[in-house]
Amino acid sequence: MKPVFLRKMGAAVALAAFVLLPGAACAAQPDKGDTAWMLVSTALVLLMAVPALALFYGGLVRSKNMLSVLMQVFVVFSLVSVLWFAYGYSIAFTGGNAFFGGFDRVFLRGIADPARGEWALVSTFSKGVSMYEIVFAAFQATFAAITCSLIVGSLVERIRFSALLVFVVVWFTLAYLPIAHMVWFWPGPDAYTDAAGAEALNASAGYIWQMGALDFAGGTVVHVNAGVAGLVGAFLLGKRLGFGREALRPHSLTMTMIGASLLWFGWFGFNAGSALEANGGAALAFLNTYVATACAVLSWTFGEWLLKGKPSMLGAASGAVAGLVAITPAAGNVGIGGAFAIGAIGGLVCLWGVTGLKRRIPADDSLDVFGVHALGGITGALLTGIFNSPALGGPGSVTDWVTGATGYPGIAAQLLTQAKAVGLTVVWSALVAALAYKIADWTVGLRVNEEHEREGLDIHSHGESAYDY
Amino acid sequence: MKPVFLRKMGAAVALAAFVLLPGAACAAQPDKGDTAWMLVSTALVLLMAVPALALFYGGLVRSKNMLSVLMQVFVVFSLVSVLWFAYGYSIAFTGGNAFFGGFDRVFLRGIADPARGEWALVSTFSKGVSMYEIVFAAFQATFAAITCSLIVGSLVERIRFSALLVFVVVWFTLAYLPIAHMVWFWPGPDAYTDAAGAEALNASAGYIWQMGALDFAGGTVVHVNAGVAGLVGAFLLGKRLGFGREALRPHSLTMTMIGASLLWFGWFGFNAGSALEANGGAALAFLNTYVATACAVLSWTFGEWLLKGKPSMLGAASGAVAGLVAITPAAGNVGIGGAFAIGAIGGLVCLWGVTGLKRRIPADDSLDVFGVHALGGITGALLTGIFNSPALGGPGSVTDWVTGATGYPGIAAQLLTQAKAVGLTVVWSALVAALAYKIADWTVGLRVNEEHEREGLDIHSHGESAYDY
Amino acid sequence: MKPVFLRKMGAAVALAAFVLLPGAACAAQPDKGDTAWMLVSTALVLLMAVPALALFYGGLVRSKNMLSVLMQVFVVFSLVSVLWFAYGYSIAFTGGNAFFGGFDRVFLRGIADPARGEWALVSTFSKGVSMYEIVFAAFQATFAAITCSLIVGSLVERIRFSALLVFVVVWFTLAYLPIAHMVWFWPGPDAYTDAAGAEALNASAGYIWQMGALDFAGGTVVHVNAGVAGLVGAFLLGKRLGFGREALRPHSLTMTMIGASLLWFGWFGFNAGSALEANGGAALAFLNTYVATACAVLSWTFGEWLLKGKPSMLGAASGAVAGLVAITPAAGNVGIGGAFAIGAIGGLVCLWGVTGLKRRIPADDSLDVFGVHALGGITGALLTGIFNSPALGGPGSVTDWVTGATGYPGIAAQLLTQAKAVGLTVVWSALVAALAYKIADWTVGLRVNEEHEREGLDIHSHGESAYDY
Amino acid sequence: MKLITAIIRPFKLDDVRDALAQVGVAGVTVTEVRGYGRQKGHTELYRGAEYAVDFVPKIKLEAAVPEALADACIDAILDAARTGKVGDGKVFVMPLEQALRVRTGEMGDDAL
Amino acid sequence: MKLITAIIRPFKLDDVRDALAQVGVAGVTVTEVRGYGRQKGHTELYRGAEYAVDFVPKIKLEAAVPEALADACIDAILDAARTGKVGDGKVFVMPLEQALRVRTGEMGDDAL
Amino acid sequence: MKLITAIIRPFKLDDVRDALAQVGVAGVTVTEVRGYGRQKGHTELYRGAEYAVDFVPKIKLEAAVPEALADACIDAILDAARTGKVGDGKVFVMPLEQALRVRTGEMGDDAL
Ligand SMILES: Nc1ncnc2c1ncn2[C@@H]1O[C@H](COP(=O)(O)OP(=O)(O)O)[C@@H](O)[C@H]1O
Ligand SMILES: Nc1ncnc2c1ncn2[C@@H]1O[C@H](COP(=O)(O)OP(=O)(O)O)[C@@H](O)[C@H]1O
Ligand SMILES: Nc1ncnc2c1ncn2[C@@H]1O[C@H](COP(=O)(O)OP(=O)(O)O)[C@@H](O)[C@H]1O
Repeated sequence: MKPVFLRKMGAAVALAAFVLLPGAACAAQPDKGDTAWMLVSTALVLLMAVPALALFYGGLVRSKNMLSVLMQVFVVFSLVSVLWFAYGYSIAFTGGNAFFGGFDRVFLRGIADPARGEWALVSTFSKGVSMYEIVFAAFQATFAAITCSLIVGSLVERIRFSALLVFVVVWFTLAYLPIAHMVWFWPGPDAYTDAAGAEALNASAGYIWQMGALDFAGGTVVHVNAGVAGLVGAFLLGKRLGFGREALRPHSLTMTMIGASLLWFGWFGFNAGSALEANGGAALAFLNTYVATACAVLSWTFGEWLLKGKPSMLGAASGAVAGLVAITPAAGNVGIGGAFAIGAIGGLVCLWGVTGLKRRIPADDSLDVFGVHALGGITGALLTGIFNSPALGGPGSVTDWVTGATGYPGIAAQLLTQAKAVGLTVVWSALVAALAYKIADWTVGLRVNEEHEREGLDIHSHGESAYDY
Repeated sequence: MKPVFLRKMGAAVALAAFVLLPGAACAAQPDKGDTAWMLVSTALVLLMAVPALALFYGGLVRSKNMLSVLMQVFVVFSLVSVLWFAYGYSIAFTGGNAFFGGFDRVFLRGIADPARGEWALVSTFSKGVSMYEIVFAAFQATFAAITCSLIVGSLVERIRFSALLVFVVVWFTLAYLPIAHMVWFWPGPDAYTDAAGAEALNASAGYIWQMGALDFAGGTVVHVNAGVAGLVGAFLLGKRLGFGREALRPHSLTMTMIGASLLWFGWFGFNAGSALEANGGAALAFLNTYVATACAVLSWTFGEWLLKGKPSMLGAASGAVAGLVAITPAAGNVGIGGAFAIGAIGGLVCLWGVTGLKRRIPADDSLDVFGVHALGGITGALLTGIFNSPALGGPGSVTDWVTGATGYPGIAAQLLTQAKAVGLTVVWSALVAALAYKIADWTVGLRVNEEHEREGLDIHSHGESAYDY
Repeated sequence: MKPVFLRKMGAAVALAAFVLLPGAACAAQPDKGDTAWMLVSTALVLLMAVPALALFYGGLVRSKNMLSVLMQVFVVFSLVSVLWFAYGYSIAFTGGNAFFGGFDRVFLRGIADPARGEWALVSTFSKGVSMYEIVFAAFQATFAAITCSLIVGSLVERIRFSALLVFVVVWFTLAYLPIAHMVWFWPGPDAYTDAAGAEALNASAGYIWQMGALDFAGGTVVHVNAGVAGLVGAFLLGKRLGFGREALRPHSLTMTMIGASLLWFGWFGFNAGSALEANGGAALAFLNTYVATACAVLSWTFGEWLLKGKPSMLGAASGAVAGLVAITPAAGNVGIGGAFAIGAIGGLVCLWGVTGLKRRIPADDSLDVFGVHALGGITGALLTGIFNSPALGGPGSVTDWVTGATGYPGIAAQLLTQAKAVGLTVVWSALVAALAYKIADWTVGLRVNEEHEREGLDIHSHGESAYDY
Repeated sequence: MKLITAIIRPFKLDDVRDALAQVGVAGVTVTEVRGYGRQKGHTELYRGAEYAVDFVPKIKLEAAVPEALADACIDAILDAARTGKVGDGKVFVMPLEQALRVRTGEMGDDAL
Repeated sequence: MKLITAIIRPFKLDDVRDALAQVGVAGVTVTEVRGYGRQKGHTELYRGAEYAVDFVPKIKLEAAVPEALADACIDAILDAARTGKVGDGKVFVMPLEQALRVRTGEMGDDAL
Repeated sequence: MKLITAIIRPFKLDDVRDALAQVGVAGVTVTEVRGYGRQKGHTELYRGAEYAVDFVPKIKLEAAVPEALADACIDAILDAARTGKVGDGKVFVMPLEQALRVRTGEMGDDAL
């Protein structure tokens, strides 16, 4: 395994279309076990958004806003998926500069020629192992779409539906795509054939990739990115009516628990799928995801028990999500011991995030997107830098893609790199988010009116009620 | 990939049992990646019925009938599965005439000899690539079982439970099995070795297969078939008490949304699994399923927003299902551009189906099985004929199974073929359904009495209540 | 396929770490299709616990105790998972004596060396076919964790949360681990190279394995084991307040149905995953799981209809679980005919278990852990002994691991062996359970006080309410 | 003023409300209640356990009306709510000393 | 006639209903309500946010009874509903001017 | 004694309860009800079917109070529950003949 993060050889550089002869033995042809695993992983990430995230969030709002939350996640997920296939994939994963890709794959053109039975292939992290580009594009689509869906949690119970859609289009285009490109775009292992060309190849990769930052499955790209955009939104939207005075109780923690459980289940696709193969690296990422989540459930549960007197189901569920977020950048980048530590620490940090830290932030980040996703993502990104160390059981990372040699620059150095990647993501995401909310506000208005909010978004925005028992 | 639809070499023709030597390299032995993928796909289709379809439907009825809907789907699914293994598989997928198969595989006899470690194999669409017949039979079982479960949506809140079971046994036997045989039974690619025998082999296939109609994963066999049977049932059963006067509101759109989401998730198994391999064709079917569904969510949502003033969660969920239905016959038979179009059109057509068209049909097709499944299935079947064209990015289809050459007869010709297949399915399904409902009426009585219906089927038919908060 | 039960070559005996060269053709390297399948299976078993089992159970309690049940399952699952990786795996699956393993794999040490890209491999049931030990450890973790979660069903609505955790730690360590070791630990097929060593190798296996008892996926280890521990708990805890006088109605059979459906879905990973490969044996186990469950749904439904007058949704869902439990020990150990029989019988036996038998047991086994899991497990274990017979279509079992020859000792002999395995499990589990409950009682007190129980565990133990519609 | 309280079958609510509107009662307040009386409930069976559910779902409808309207109002309810089968429900009439409209502070018949 | 309204603990409902049946009250109507009084509620904590839930679930039971039965009925409720701890609830008695049975149109005591 | 019944907007419940506490009313019982009146409801659309939901969610609050407190209590409710828009609700006052505390058997004003 190449225990590094991601992605594909630039279309302009090395993308090659092979004729697929069924049954023919062709070394470069994708392994069917890999294909099976990646298709399943893609479906699992879709499941994480609809219904898992939608339920996790929806259960936490009042019943009069339940459908609005489900709807926001469902439509944002669909919208971003369509935009992804239209132009997002091309901007994120074809060659361009260190910040943006190009337009070679707009509407996925050239990704397959079904009439001739030809499928474009892309590299994985292993030399000589390829995958269908179709599968890679679909897998990545789910990442883009769930990232935008995550932001919803900060905005619920008051954002205008049309404003959310406007915001998402802008933020997806100007924040998600460049950050994904910066972190994950690189020429792929097969391009590296001799030392001479390596320098130039390195330079063609994304900005943060070039820095050497590690992000296995999206700690920065997904969680920090979304968490920051959420917090900015909470500031700009203002607090919900009655916030701090009335009881804004979850209407169904049962739904929240279902959501958290399905997130755990689906996250195996998210993290272990990010290995791009059904190999030992995927197995490690899988196990680490399992271990860290279980540890975070326990650390949050016992932490809350100690500090607040009672362990709550919402706490256990939140702990699971915190652990999943924290292990995301680390999944294939640390050893099993690292997963124990990252899970336990991630749970405690996020527990503090939604209790201690939250009180000091004068915003209504309604479902704690910042406290769980941004904070968990930052914790995970930094700890990845530490536990990546071979001395701590980690794999280190490939330092020379020609020979496949691995190394580790030392804890301080790697930690600094990780911190820089996080910092850049925070700033970029925040600025673009502010702009995107403003555009939404100018065009359609950010927030529903008071009566509308009081009676619930379900009736007013969507003309329905969630329940009629 | 052979971008055509389905299925296996007739047991009488070419079924061969191999001794499986663990670890031995044997070309004809099923690839483990394929096996993994098909097992997962089979489980995913089961998930589509229980709980996905049951929840999608159940959420739309009043709470006093919730359990009855869950129960109807659960038991119909189980019953048809058992019948499938008992005789259905044999009738649908062994050789006989162009309309019915034979009895060679009754109770799956001969499909495996565990004591000797021998497993019967069947062809996929790729020459030289085989799969365990056990897996094929299980995969197909889920199709039969979910098709019968779909019909429930037209009959809810008033049908007698025993009547439903009687109906299902008859309709499954006389409509589902022959139509599956007509559309999907063929000798398999490996049987075609020289031009001489090809004619005879073609003639041994199912009637609609011989016509050259394309149905990748069941647009006609599953959706048109079920949708028509549902509509006939709605006519024969009569409207629900209070229909058109009282508010028959959904009792939990949350459940409906969970159902729709799980349907989306599971449908990847349904459509991409229908490739029978984890190959490029499966990847294409997967991507098309993803794209079309996301497009249909958007087209329905924006269409409803424009036409009715508000975009609803039920609309978005219905859009997803509409897109999934429409892409079903097309999934591996069209290019990505086709998937965009089919999804967007499918969403709009079904939106019209459940609003405009519905008003003109004087029946209480309670959960719009016709408006979504039949209409979406017909739309998809016809559009498959169009977008199958290589000129529109489609794969065309294999015209000569000896050489594997592909071709396309022209849009008009293919469209006509598709229309004929749809027409035959509509008529066959409607006639058998009418007969089957009549038999149910004569034997046990079709509908519950008025008090029973008023107080709810849960209490009266099943002696339970769904909720006690 | 080697149609026997489980597991890995002892670490001390034959565990070998290979350097994994990506793409390199290495016979001993795990097949990617197998890896994909086993990762999916592992995730599916996790899904069976959270949310499936939690919902199946949660729906059956009153709404004031809903969160407590979800929480108990969620935290027990997480806790046992962590303990498993900490020491459980090592005790269960490394060599030691016939009852306990050793400490070689504490905290999974040596299972992977990511820095060098080395992964320990273990044998499957097929000679020459290996799997990543990481994957095996993760797969088995889910079994341990769900087994302990199952016990919760006997204790709901009254057990003190801390007492449950204390109990689980003790019972897991002293009952689950040794029984798993006794049933599933063996040297693996590759160790058997000549007749001379076979004797010694046999003697290094677990006690029940040596007896020749068959348990494909955990009929005794999981279901009998948990069911007995549950019943003992029901006795020691006492009945719920109002038991037998007040109506203790399920608060949401919808949740119970979702749980049962997801259990069915996930159980494919549980049973077919227990083949450890994506081979014909897995396919058989898959099909048998499907068939038996569908049959059990029907037999329970029709049985209840006949005996009680109405077929209930709770009955159908319980039937599904009963069928799943009964087929668990048998899944890869019987032919398809056996699956039909085991499912149908399992459904009826458990129907009697929760109606007839239950009345004679003076304990409040609240959610019928004994009536469904223990009874279904015993039924399945015994019937496995019968239908394993090649004369009844079963595979028999490997009698000589050097040559791979299979045989069958005769129905009476095998039945006796199965009965002994069951008996030993019943006694061992019961004794350890009694001790573990006592320890919990002495340390933290087993049961909440009356007011606490009356007002609900959600508010009192966890400081939350499940619903606020 | 009188407070008229009617316990009726749930599916009769719309009919009763329309009948009241006919006689000039513009406002009502309804509550979901469960009633126990001659109408027998049903039995539910969950695995082994059989529960008699004696309470039947009913709707309680309350309307504050001026004296003059009381009789017409009662008749309207009786007519609209009747099916003739056991369990049709009851009408209760109570004296109402005062009524006020929160929005305006109006009192007495004006408030209704 | 009197309308007797009792606010009681939910788990006492069956006992109270049986006690009323004993003294000859054959019909009652019950409503799920939430009460606020001396009995204190509980606190719920959702992530950082702490909510005091002051309202306690109660059952409101209404029985229309003939004058003659009123006292026996009140005593029956008091007896059956009492646990002796704060929060046992209240009984209120109000004058009932008229009662009618929807099914038959019967009036007064006959309607009950 | 009087039984004061107020039909109010749900989100005003906390304000009204506090206002009542101010004037010395220590106990209340609340019920979730649906009201029909001048305030119009909303329309819901499920696929083709449009339903007018005429009933609006309201809270019914009942407080038994001593005669002397009745007026202060009414004023407190009117003040706290008012938004000035249609649908603010009503206050009804009824005579209460007797009140008893279940726990102690206390009667009359003592029971409140
Ligand atoms: N004495 C009573 N006090 C209050 N409510 C009553 C009384 N008797 C009956 N009810 C209510 O009226 C409903 C119908 O009464 P029931 O005796 O079943 O039928 P009917 O009114 O047709 O004789 C009951 O469900 C209950 O809600
Ligand atoms: N003045 C009142 N008016 C109406 N309901 C009241 C009043 N006081 C108390 N209640 C109801 O009675 C219930 C019990 O009252 P509480 O003061 O808690 O206990 P206790 O009756 O034992 O003194 C309350 O929850 C509330 O529903
Ligand atoms: N005559 C009445 N009897 C009982 N309740 C009434 C009556 N009129 C109105 N209500 C209740 O008062 C609520 C508010 O009344 P509405 O006419 O909408 O507004 P407003 O009180 O501001 O004029 C209604 O929703 C209903 O619950």
